[in-house]
Amino acid sequence: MSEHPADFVDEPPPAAILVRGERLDQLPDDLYIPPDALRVILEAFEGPLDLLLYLIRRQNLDILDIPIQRVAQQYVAYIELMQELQIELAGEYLLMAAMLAEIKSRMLLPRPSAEDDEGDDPRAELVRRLQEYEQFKTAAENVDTLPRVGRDMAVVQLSAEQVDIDRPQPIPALADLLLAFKEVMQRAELFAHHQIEREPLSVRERMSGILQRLQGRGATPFSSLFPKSEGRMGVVVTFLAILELVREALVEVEQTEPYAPLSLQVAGARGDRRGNDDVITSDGDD
Amino acid sequence: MIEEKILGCVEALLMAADGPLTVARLEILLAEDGAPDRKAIRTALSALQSDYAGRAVNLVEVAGGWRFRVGADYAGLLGKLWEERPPKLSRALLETLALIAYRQPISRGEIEEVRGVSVSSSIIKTLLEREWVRVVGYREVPGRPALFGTTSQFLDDLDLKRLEDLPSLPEIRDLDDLDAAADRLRAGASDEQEGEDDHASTTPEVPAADDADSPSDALH
Amino acid sequence: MIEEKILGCVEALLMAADGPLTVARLEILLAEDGAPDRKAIRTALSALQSDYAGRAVNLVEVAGGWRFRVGADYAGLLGKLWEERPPKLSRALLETLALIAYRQPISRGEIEEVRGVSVSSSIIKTLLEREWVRVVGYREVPGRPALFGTTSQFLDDLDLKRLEDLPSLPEIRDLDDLDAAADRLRAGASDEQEGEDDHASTTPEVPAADDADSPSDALH
Repeated sequence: MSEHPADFVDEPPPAAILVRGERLDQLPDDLYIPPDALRVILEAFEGPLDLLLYLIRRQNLDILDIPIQRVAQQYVAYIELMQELQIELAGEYLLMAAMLAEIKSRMLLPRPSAEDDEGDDPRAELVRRLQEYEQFKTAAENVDTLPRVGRDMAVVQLSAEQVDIDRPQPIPALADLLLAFKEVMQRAELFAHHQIEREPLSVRERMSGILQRLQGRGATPFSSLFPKSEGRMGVVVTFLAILELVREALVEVEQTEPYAPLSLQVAGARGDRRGNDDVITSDGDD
Repeated sequence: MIEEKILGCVEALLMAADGPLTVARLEILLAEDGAPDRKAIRTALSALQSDYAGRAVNLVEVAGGWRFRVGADYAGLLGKLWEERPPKLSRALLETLALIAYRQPISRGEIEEVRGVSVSSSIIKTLLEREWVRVVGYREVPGRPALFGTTSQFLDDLDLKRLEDLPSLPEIRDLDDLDAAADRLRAGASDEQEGEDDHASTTPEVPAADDADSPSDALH
Repeated sequence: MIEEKILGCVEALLMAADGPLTVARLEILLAEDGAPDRKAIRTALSALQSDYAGRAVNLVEVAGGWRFRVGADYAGLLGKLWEERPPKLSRALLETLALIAYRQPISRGEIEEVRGVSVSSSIIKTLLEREWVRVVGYREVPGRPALFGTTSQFLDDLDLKRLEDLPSLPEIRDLDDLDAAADRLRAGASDEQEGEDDHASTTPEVPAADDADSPSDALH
């Protein structure tokens, strides 16, 4: 929604990046996105099925009604983004991309008849796997909400009068001792890690910032939204903010052709701008 | 009189034990203290259970036997007592655990098939170390992969008596529904179809989260 | 706050705690649960005391505060329980002992820093009583905190000749290496640890330690 078209027009026209129809430049060389940071984000997904489910669910789609075309495109866009950023992807992600491509191509072929080809419909297999995975994803969440000894409940183990003294004390098995040490050290590291995460970069705050920047502008290159100065955590926060904005349907992600960088715009803006050249500005980032 | 004595002994043992005690075990431990039979022990257990009903500490029966525990009502308070919050279990671990719980016996390869990603050794190790899962056998195929199942410790830790007490798996819809949905999609029909299909228990419109009615299905 | 609620909270805390709790500690722990004053806490304590009077479990005030305890009448019975299955060492004790072994000389404050929680006096006391650790000196800072180190008794009990026989830190980092190191040590040591393998109670079919290796190795 171009509520402030003036802002947009007023901007100096630097090297324009064509989006629709024409190949985009590479990511600016000076843009530093540590691959590790994006790996962290990728790790938020438990694999290709989880990523696919996310793409389906965020559009409130039923698994049985997946518009395979659209979802496959988005999936591939994610994968390409990762590859573009030189993230080493687990083979499973690429396998899934290939599977989606195959389904897509098969769906373009005319179906001989409604009943004929059920047997090896790759789409049926994908849906089966997605359903099965979601089933256990939900089951895992359910199991986690059950009250658990040590987290929500305590077992009672009282000592007794008088027996206290002669109560035999076991000698620890060395393995138990080592395990205890390993765990306490891990916890200490985790603790340190948490403190890093609590840096004053909040996802919500970043969401507002990004939204504000996108207001009244056309498609903005994804990569220009990552401030160089904030390092790894800044990239993570920005990426999470973008995912969250997309999830809440506040912004739209777009990729115009394979391998083209992703661009973002305020949701609904595309309609307004249709028919324009869609020449947008790379705002010579700060 | 005698009954009271059994009750006290059972109470003392359960309060001091470091894990649940079975009726059989209680019987052995009480062999010199009046040697009550199992029926008498069971009577004592239910008397204790009602004595402690409504208290902060309750007597419950879990997979491994009977034990006293402070319930989840006091979870917040217990957290403060322990100071350190136990680390959260990762999604990868929970999903692996759920697959082992609902699909046991299951091999690592089969878990990977459902999850669509490889299962790290450290997850399996962690589950084995917590004694939530164990190797229950080996599949007689090349490589003889280990088959995993859950332990009674797992159920004990969740305050459950039987595997069937786990929440039931969300139902998977029939694949035939898929074709119906695909046809609908192709036809561009967005209207709901009445769920009269006799081959499917749920229509595509029913959300997947609808509870499966029989957990035993899920556990096969 | 309603008296009954205080009573339940105090009961839950005392039943779940490792050792005695003072009224002051209870007051801190209950700060968010109605924040009863000390008088109210004392009232709850004496109400609990009379609730449990005549039961196998009593609420008693000892040097370190208030605690539930199984009555002296049952000492013989509990002896049998523990004889069969010695109590497990608490996680907190194991971690403290491990830190003293690896990081000695170390002060209590330093242990607390790594563990992220306070170390109870009773743990230090138990370790000193068992002669596994001793005070090896004092840090010359305000308060002159005692520095702890391990003893030869500790080495004897763990069947180690020298402290250097403990696996090195990098080995501990990796779970697989850790198991290998433990196996190596176990192979060299006598079999005396067999008897106290309390894992066996939950996983009768599988010796826990060995089995932990096989599945992951097979699947590597």
